[in-house]
Amino acid sequence: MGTYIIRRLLGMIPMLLAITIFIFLMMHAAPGNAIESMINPKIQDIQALKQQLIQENGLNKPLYIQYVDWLWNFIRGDWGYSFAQHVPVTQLVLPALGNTLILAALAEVFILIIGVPLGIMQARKPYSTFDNSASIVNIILFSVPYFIIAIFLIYLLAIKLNVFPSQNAIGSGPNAGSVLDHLYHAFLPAFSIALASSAVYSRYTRGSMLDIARRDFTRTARAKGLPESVVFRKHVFRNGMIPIITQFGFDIGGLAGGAVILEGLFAYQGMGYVTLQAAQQRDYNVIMATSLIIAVCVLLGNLIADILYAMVDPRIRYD
Amino acid sequence: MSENLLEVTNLKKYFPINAGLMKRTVGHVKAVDGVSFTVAPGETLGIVGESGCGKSTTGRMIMRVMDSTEGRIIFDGQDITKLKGRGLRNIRTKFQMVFQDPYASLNPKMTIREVIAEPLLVNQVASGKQVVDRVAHLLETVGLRPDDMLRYPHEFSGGQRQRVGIARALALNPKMIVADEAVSALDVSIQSQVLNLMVDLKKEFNLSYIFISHNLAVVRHISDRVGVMYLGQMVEVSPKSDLYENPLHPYTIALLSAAPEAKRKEKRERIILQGDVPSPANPPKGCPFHTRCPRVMDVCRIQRPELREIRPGHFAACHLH
Amino acid sequence: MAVNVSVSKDKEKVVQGRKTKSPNRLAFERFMHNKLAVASVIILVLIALMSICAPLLTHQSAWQTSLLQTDLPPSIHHLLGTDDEGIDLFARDVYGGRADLLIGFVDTIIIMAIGIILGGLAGYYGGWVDAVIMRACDFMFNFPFILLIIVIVAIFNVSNIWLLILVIAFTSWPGITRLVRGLFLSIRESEYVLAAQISGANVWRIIFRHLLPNSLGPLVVNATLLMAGMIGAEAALAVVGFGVKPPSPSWGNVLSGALNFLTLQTEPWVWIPPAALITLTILCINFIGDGLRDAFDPSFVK
Amino acid sequence: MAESLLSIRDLRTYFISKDAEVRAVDGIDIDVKKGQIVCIVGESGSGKSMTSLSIMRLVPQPRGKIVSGEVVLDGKDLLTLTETQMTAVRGNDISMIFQEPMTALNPVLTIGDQITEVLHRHQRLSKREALKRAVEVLNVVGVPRAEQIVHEYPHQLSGGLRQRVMIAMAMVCEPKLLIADEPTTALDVTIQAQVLELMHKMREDFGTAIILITHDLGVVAEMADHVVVMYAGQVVESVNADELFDEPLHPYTKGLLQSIPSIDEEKDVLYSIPGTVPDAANFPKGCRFAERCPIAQPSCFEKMPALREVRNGHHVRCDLVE
Amino acid sequence: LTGCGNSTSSNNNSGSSNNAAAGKPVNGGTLTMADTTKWEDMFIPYLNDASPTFAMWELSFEPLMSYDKNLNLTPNIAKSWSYSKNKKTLTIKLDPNAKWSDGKPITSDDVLLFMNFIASPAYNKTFQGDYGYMVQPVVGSADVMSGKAKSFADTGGFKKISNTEFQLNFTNVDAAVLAADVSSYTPLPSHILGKIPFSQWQNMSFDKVPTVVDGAFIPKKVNGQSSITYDANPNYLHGKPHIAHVQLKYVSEDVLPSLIENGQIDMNIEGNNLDTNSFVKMEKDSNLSTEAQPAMSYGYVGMKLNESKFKSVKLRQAMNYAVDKQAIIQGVYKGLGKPAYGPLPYFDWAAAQPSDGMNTYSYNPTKAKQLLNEAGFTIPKGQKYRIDPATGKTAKYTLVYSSGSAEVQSICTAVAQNLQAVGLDVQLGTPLDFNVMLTKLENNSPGLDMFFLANGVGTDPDPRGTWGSNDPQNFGRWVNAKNDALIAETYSAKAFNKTYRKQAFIKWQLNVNQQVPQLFLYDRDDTWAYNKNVHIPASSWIPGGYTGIQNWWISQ
Ligand SMILES: Nc1ncnc2c1ncn2[C@@H]1O[C@H](COP(=O)(O)OP(=O)(O)OP(=O)(O)O)[C@@H](O)[C@H]1O
Ligand SMILES: Nc1ncnc2c1ncn2[C@@H]1O[C@H](COP(=O)(O)OP(=O)(O)OP(=O)(O)O)[C@@H](O)[C@H]1O
Ligand SMILES: [Mg+2]
Ligand SMILES: [Mg+2]
Repeated sequence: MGTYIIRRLLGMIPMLLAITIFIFLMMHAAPGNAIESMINPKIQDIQALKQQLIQENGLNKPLYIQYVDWLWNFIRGDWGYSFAQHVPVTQLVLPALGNTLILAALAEVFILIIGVPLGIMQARKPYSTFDNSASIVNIILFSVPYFIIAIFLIYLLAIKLNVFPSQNAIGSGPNAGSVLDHLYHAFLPAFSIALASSAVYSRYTRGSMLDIARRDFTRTARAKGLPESVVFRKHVFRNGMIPIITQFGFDIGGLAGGAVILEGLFAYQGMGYVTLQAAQQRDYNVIMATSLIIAVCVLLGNLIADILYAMVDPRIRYD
Repeated sequence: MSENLLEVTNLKKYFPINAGLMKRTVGHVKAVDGVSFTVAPGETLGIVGESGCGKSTTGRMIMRVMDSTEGRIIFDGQDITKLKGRGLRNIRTKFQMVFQDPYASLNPKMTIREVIAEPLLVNQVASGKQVVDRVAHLLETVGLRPDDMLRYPHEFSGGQRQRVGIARALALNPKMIVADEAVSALDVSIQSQVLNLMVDLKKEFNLSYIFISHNLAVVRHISDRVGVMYLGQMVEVSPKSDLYENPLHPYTIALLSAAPEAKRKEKRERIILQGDVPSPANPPKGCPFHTRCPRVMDVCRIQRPELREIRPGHFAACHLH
Repeated sequence: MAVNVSVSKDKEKVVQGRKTKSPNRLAFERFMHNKLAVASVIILVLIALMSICAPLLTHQSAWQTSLLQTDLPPSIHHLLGTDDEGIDLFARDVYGGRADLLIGFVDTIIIMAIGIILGGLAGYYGGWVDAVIMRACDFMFNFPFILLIIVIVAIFNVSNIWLLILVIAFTSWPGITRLVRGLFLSIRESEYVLAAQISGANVWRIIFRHLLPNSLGPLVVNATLLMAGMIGAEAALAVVGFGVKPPSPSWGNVLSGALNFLTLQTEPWVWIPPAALITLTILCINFIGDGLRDAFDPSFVK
Repeated sequence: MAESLLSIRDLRTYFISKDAEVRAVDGIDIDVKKGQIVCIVGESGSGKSMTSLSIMRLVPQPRGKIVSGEVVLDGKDLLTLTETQMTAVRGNDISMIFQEPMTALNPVLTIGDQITEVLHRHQRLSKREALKRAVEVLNVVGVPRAEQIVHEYPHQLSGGLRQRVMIAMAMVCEPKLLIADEPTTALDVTIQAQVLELMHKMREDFGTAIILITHDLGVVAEMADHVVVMYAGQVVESVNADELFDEPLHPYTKGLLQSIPSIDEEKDVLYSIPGTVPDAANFPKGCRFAERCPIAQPSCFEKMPALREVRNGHHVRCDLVE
Repeated sequence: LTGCGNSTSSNNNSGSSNNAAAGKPVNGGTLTMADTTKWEDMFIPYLNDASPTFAMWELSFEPLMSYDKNLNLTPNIAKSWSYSKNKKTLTIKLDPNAKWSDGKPITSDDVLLFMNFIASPAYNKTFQGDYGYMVQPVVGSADVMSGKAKSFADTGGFKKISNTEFQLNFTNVDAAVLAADVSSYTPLPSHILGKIPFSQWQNMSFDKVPTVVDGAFIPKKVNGQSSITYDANPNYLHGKPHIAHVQLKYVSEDVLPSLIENGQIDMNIEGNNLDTNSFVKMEKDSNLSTEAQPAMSYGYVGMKLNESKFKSVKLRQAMNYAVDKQAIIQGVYKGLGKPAYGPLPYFDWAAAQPSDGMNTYSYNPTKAKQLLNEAGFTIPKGQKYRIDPATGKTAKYTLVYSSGSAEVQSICTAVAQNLQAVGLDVQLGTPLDFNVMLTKLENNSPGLDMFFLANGVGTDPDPRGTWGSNDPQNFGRWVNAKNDALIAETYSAKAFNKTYRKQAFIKWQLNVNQQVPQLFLYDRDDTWAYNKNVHIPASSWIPGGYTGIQNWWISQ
């Protein structure tokens, strides 16, 4: 297990390098000089300032040196300066990362509470009226674009009933910034994500459970005289959860940047939101940092998925 | 010039095992470890052995769908061991294969005609109406109705499908057919139909077979000579009656005694081997069979016995002889 | 349609047509028995016809602004009123489907083509070809797809719908590629492929005659999922301003123009039609996908 | 004569769907005496597995249904029991082993877990005791290193060992009846010999009756006291094992025996039964074997023959047999 | 004025409602305002140039002088000021009552600190600061800006006379400098910030929660870019505000109107927070008060006058006639604005009126066509578009605008369609990101013949920076000697006389009005909507926004 994790971690390094090169080259290929997006055209004596900035930012050096410099600075924690927001990128991105992780975690909890149990309930009584109607609800929920669900939730819960905030990742008042406050603000976006994903997860869970319920070893368990509840809990459930748990790992990483639209709608200052804003303002340093962080999150998510997989499935663990 | 159709010399196939931090190759599965035999024109060589002993791998190397690690395969006087591309394509028409699973060996999305015509078309030996005629003829040859040719495999039973598979193998008039467990998946009543068909075809077209199976009775029925494999090695090769009546290798003896026979008359004295077949990834030193051999000697643990001709035409790899 | 096969003279001349349904034909018949799926096909066709024949349905322009006619409520003249640029909303809804269906359809085709070729090569050849293509897939998976589109659209200033389609395709190919590879990898092991190889068939014949037809079921099902996803993505991108460039009509654009809560409250005719059209289209495609899955995989019984 | 343990009467198990009714088991009668080994042979699809699953009342849902019949074990009809009562029978009075030892064991639970859960369920043993008992039984079935193996997972064992574990699991409550559905088909001959040997031993040690399902007449010859030959969902011949090989009566059984090649002697041409098994969704009206039967008469196609006792204990479903 | 908001509202409930009914201010309550663009949590004035950040710190910091309804200067922290004879020295006296919130008086040093900061290289280079021009006229500005000198006190630009009195020395005589620059100087608390190097200012905790301010409200708690809580400043120069707390929240433009309607937000803070459609709906809501005030900007379409295609004055005039500006105002801004025809907003004291001879260029396509014909732009038979006599080819122009605003989009579409209607082939270019577009204009990149922009107008009408032939923001590159001469007149020594200065402005405007280097579109209004419980005296509203927040109050 230990070597397994180490091997996976080492295996991530070339991928990380490839990601950094891709991000660097993409930004480099962006039309327009990076400097031009940095400086305010109202400043007098623009040319001198431009030259100075080019010098300071090493933009006259060969490309690979620029890349190495950028990477080295990034590793050291110097992620550059946001020219649109006028703050160091770290100040912008790190809180956003925190917010996004809270959102992702909460969303996953909701999925665990809503989607997975629903799928399990469906699988317990497949082809029953309950199962069929749940399947229809799922496919509808799955077909409504998730931002429409989100808008509906904002309208209902934030504007009409005013029970949850519709905007921002933290509130005001004495408790602002506390854990509870964070969760309170993450509630609606997380719930929106969860509603849309739950449809997927319950379909997935149901399918996985039904698949396991057809397996030989389930039949063996029944032949041993175990009551249906035990058969389900101990045999079907345990095996059926393996792909779900793995998917969970993937999603934890994916949510880091995957909820762009929702973060935008909820003005939730997460990674997606910051990236979106930076994209609108062509704030290259921020885009580079967020893209890289998000890619790393996804990589780590995959790692988590693999580890979870190895943990629940002895066939992998004893490899 | 030899008069053999096929000569296999010291054939080996090692599959690398990758493990550890950097997924380096830490060892090899010695699936086939130095196998030699010959097949004469019109002869059937049966290969028996337990699961995982390397029968299929041998068959696939002969069919050149898998590269060998070492050794030589000479077919019809031509060394095909390293043949590639066009040369391989040309020679391939002369040896064909029949597969185990009658359900998996026919493309479910193709009609029977397309299945059988495929070798004809890709080798451009026939075209247009010729193809249809040839397919119809082949279907008749294997005992199916020619007007079945527009039907799809899913409409046929296992035995019928196996006949289609045989028709496909016959399409190019091959000299040799490798049949890998060709009847194992069939029910007994169907199995005999297919076996009879294969025997008939062999006579009709003067075919050579390499008949791979784990069923000793079936191999005895169809083969002229039989080879017994154990853990990647050929432990005994002999004309069949000699092998079945006077087996030399302890493994063959055990195998024959373990095989249940559909008769109640005399209860034979059975030799029940202890333990499992060792893993080909980590085969025992010396004789591969020494871990389970009831007559193991000290030399067996050290030295690997060579396949030697003990009696005329009867080869065995055992220190006892 | 039945092929007349003449066999040697004295045999029966015409092949019996009775039992010659191909597996695809059987799947099609099973599909046609699925009422929900068939209804979805009809609705989808109607929606497509609606946007293709838009000029027949309305003589209003979907582009021409008219600043003296902004934000009108529905009337006989403007069936769904006008938007804040004075463009007829009915016309925008009707024409808007063109962009969505175009993106959904063309992107699905492009992505399927990329997926089949790359996934096919990876699945067929294995080895380093597979390794390279799969690493590329893994690589792309590190960037959430909507986010990557947004970043690319923003920094390269993509404003043309065809370029947008390419960007979407560029970011979305790995899923299908992986799927195709997986399918091919498992089918490649099957004995009929081995038989074809032994017969001397070359790569392309094996891919197109054996591997592809036998992956058809999952591929078609996933193509529908993909298409639904693309239409959803168009709307999502429009909401954050990175979709089809306005004033080109698209459902996403019409909807994003109405994403203001006063409008949502007071002017349902602005947002309900595009939202309903998007949802209905995706729903139909998903039902069709479900139907196709059941049709191609009859063991998956209801 | 030993007393009767299980008696199946007119058991019918169908798969019912919208457009078809597959009669997998179509009115079979089987008797098993205490300590007896009854072999069920027949071609693929003849309903062997469905018979065994029907006895266990584990017919695949949602389409499989036991339509009629009775399965009387020790005087009580299993088909009338409630589901809870039935779970008390499974694994305790009757247990079962399956063909594929690879897939029949749960990959994520240890061997120990899987054996002890039977003990826990039926004998209310504590964890510690159950584990001890599991090790004991594993030793009995000849599993080496049993103390370690209880902590290992199925994928760490070889096929033969897994099947031994399956047998241990089935025997751990010392059931009256063991149903083995092709327990050796997936195994090599040498391993098969070991497992068959083991099943003999089980019968000796525990006095367990065994229903052994197979399509290999060799295994039948090796194991059976009594043989039931099935064809297309029906019993076509039911006879004492010695008599089966000496004097088969049903044309199908005869054909079957003649079509097997032998290790001991050489036959030039094998006998073969022409044609194939009829479709279970679409059985013909008369005798189901008539189409393939070498001695079929026109009447055979019209009327379904009944299973008759032709000699003492020898039942045949053929009107042409004297 | 005693007690804090809480006790007032709970103890004197009846009293306060009486007061409210009588329209008398009550103390206490919280005003929740919202912005729809995020601010940077940087409370140091001018450290960041984004308007939401300005809105945020303007609650807490005061400039030396303020303005009245007609944009005339009024005293604020500066109590009085006077010029020397040679008009090169300005002496300013600070209000001795002006105090920081910690009770310390506001001193000349606080003003100097601001000047040094605004000129420092750290500000201009590290922060890409934007307001160095404010101190440029002061003696020694070049030295301070380049880092050669540390302080204007050392260069002779600034002379401290006492704690409440100082002199500024200017390099040139300039009539605009007081209103355009000096009036905006915003004293910084030197007793707090004085010892900290400028380069560290943006990293200080001070800017997260500044403790010492001189404005009406003291920021108390900052929750990143989500919300800020302020308390009333008891030491505020104009008296402690009635409102006890202000809360500023960020919400997205889409939800703001709904949140104001259902009372979760009391008021928008910036005049461009509300989209026009919502505003029009909110005007009808009886629970809300609304306010529209002219914005300090006007919208125009610029032309690349350095290119030959726009050389013809008649062409430019024709364009101004051809566009239906009233329709744009009605359609896009629902009537909230006025058509523009000159460079200064109509409400400015210096704005030239039609009575002064300004041509309003009201919509007249016939006139436009006639002018085009006169200028030689003729339509070939059967064609839609005219031929440019200078090139002999179709008169074809690309109009570019910045992405992200549906309103700008509509306006440009309308302009293009209007111009096409008189035979000019104007096509919309790809919308560009605002900064990208500015950069392109800056660099005179090809491909944008015409461009839509909104031009901000200062509280002082000084046209420099935008209108001079070499000014950086003269994006159209309009070079006109007469114009330059007329501009110079507006800040000449004589222009210290306000009447003279106004006349100079009118002459300048008439020239611009005749030459029409731009296609003037509109002066639009900024809009606010607020809860009926919030009472804002009418006198608080001035062009561009509000003042006197200390006089506002909230009824329960
Ligand atoms: N592609 C492969 N990679 C690694 N190992 C392989 C591969 N193919 C076969 N092997 C191993 O080689 C050995 C021989 O396999 P082979 O299929 O030849 O056996 P076999 O005698 O045909 O067995 P069976 O009777 O089960 O078909 C086995 O241990 C198998 O696991
Ligand atoms: N889940 C199912 N749905 C529909 N029909 C089924 C199902 N399972 C089995 N059948 C049908 O029931 C019949 C009897 O099947 P059964 O599994 O009992 O055969 P078997 O004798 O055990 O064959 P084998 O030797 O292949 O195991 C067959 O015709 C089969 O097609
Ligand atoms: Mg094999
Ligand atoms: Mg079975």
